[in-house]
Amino acid sequence: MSSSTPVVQARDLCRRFGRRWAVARVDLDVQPGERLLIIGANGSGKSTLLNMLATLLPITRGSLRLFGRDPVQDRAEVRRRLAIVRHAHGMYEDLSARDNLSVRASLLGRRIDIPRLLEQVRLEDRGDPIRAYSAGMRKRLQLAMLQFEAPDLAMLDEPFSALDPAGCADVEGMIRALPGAVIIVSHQVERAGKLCDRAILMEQGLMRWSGPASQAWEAWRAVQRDDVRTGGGPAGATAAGGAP
Amino acid sequence: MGQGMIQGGWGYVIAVYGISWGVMLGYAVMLLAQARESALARALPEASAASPASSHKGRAP
Amino acid sequence: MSEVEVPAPLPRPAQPGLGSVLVGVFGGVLAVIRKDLLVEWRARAQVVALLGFAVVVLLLFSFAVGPDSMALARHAGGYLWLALLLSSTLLLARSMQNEVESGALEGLLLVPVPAASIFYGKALANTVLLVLVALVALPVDLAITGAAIVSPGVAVAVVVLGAAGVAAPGTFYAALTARVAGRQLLLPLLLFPLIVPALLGAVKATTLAMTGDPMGQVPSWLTLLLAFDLIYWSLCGLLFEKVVEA
Amino acid sequence: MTSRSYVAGAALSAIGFALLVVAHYLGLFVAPREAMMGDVGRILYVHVPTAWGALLFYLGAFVAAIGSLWSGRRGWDAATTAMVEVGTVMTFLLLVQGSLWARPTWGTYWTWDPRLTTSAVLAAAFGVVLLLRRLIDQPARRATATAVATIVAFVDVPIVYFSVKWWNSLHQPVSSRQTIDSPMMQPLLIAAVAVLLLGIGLSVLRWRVELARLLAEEAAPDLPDAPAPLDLSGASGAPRG
Repeated sequence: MSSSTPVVQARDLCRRFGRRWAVARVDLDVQPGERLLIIGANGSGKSTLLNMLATLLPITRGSLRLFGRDPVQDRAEVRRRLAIVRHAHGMYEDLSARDNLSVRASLLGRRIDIPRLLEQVRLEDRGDPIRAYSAGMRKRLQLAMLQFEAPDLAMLDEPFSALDPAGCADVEGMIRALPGAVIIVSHQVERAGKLCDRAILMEQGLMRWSGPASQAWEAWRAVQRDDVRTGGGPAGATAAGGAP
Repeated sequence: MGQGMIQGGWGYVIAVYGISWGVMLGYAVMLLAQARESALARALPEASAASPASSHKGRAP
Repeated sequence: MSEVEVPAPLPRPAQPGLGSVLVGVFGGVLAVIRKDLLVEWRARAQVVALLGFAVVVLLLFSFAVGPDSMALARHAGGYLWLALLLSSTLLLARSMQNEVESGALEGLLLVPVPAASIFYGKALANTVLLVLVALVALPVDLAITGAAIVSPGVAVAVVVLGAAGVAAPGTFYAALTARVAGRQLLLPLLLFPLIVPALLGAVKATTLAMTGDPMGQVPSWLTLLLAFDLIYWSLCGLLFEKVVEA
Repeated sequence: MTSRSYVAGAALSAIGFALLVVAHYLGLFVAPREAMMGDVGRILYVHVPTAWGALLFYLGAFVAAIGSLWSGRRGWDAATTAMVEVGTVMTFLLLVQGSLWARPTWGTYWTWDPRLTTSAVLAAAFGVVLLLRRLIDQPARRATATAVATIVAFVDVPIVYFSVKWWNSLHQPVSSRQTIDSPMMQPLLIAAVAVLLLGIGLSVLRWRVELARLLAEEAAPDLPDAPAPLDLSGASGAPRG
């Protein structure tokens, strides 16, 4: 497989829930090793977009290729190469950190140095079920798994939510250490922007802006100002944008 | 079960036919009404919440 | 629909042979069984509660029927399987709830384990747990009703085949209803009519294992159970992917 | 605006009802008394076709469910629902008719006759499919759930029948087969054709209703317009305007 094949190639990506377009007309390319930040208000379609890229949500129309493959036909192959970290952490509440890691490893069919990994994320002395863990500990555990899986495409939905500053610093370090392409959805525009090369801004399901991550904060401010001026909504935005 | 023919029992026969006809006719009338209603809703999209659905008509088998 | 410029088609990975596919499916099944049983072991207080539930149901049956020991002994097989059936819905729903609770099911779908392996792993783990419930409930049933097992071999076969007969469609329907409102009610509603044949076969064979089988009817009931198991273990395994990917 | 399916459904149902009138007239007033059952035997002319119809429409639902699962099209989904519902209405009728037949014949409203028991199990198994459908609001998930539950329930039909038959045969001899004379055959066959046409007509109407419901629920709103490019020039300075 050539290394220049884009990790994500989305054209006119759309997803409808009932009568509402949660994501519409998204064109997106992500290159291998690239780090992309997705920002936007609540309900702007960020998480829906991420779930579609993670093959967890079927697309309504448009086309999507991951690693140059069709995510439906080559589902197993595509899924082997991607991983997603979400608020729903995908672990078993009744199992300890160690158990969860060993279960994960056996499902992946790979060997894993559990003690070393646990030490890395400072969970080596916690043998109790993760039901009792704090948000920060769960996040560290999720990222430990992500590091172990070392996917070609890692997706993180709100990696900094419910974390204290120390936890945020931990997570930042772990995201930096990820080897493949990374897509982050976050409200913490400045913090996440420092980790990324490029950013896109979602508004009401549409990709409103795309550019270098260093300008994400300005875009975020601009779109809010735009909304205030025009009364919000993409229709209003179109009218306003037509006259420079 | 006796040896000979069961005598009478018309009451049961009438009940069976009555219930069967009643249910079938009732069901048919209900469906006709609903089908009519949906036909009207399609003819007047603004009357119901449905926007033009005819583009999907070709999907029927 | 817009045209997408797609890079030249990549060489497809070499088609894996049937052997390696089977190994992959089998390995996945083992990993899923191991995971499910580990979760149950770590939460064993809940398993104990489930065993207690089965025992309480048995006690209630005997209270409801009254002290007529003849009637109790005659229906001992029926009580056992009704107790197992009632416990099974709790067990099945919980096993699927563990997956849905924290998005673990999505995590499971993203690992390279085929959906069929997930089904067979979970169904086998549920079979094991149901057999465990039966192992606890059977002695209690015998003690309460005064019945006795005259052919242990038949009893073992019935318990295993019957548990498998409940577990396969049960796991399937638990997955189908896992994200539906009112699933606590829907699961038994869907499951109970379906497994009437398995219930009939299991109750009959259990009763014959208790009273003896002078007319040689046991083989036909075990055959019925086996046929039921084979049909539903294959059918549900086939359809499971559709259910979890929907 | 009346569509073709509406006309076809209504016409088929009407023809079915008309034929049923003929069949039942022959059955009630022309055909001779049954040798054992007497006049009660006339229940056969409505009961037997209903049983055939129920099974046939469950078979149809099974086929449609496979189509729905295979293609993911909502037309098949609606067809599955329609035929499950028509089959279930017939099965409930079957249960009532069977009980009313059993009372004068066997002296009880309920007996563990394989056919009666099987229809009870079927009514429950397929009735729940309709319930399940109401409880899921995501269209794709609902279609899948309907289809797989229908398939799984249909596969159960022969197993239930044979298991109950077995179970029963060990208690009591199977009721002797009734021989059907040719003058009785005629109304029976007419009634069978009538029930078939009626069922198809009702299924078409129900299919139409369901499809309209699905389309209304999912009627695609227009895609939102492409957004205007965002102007960052004023971002660092004071807001314009």
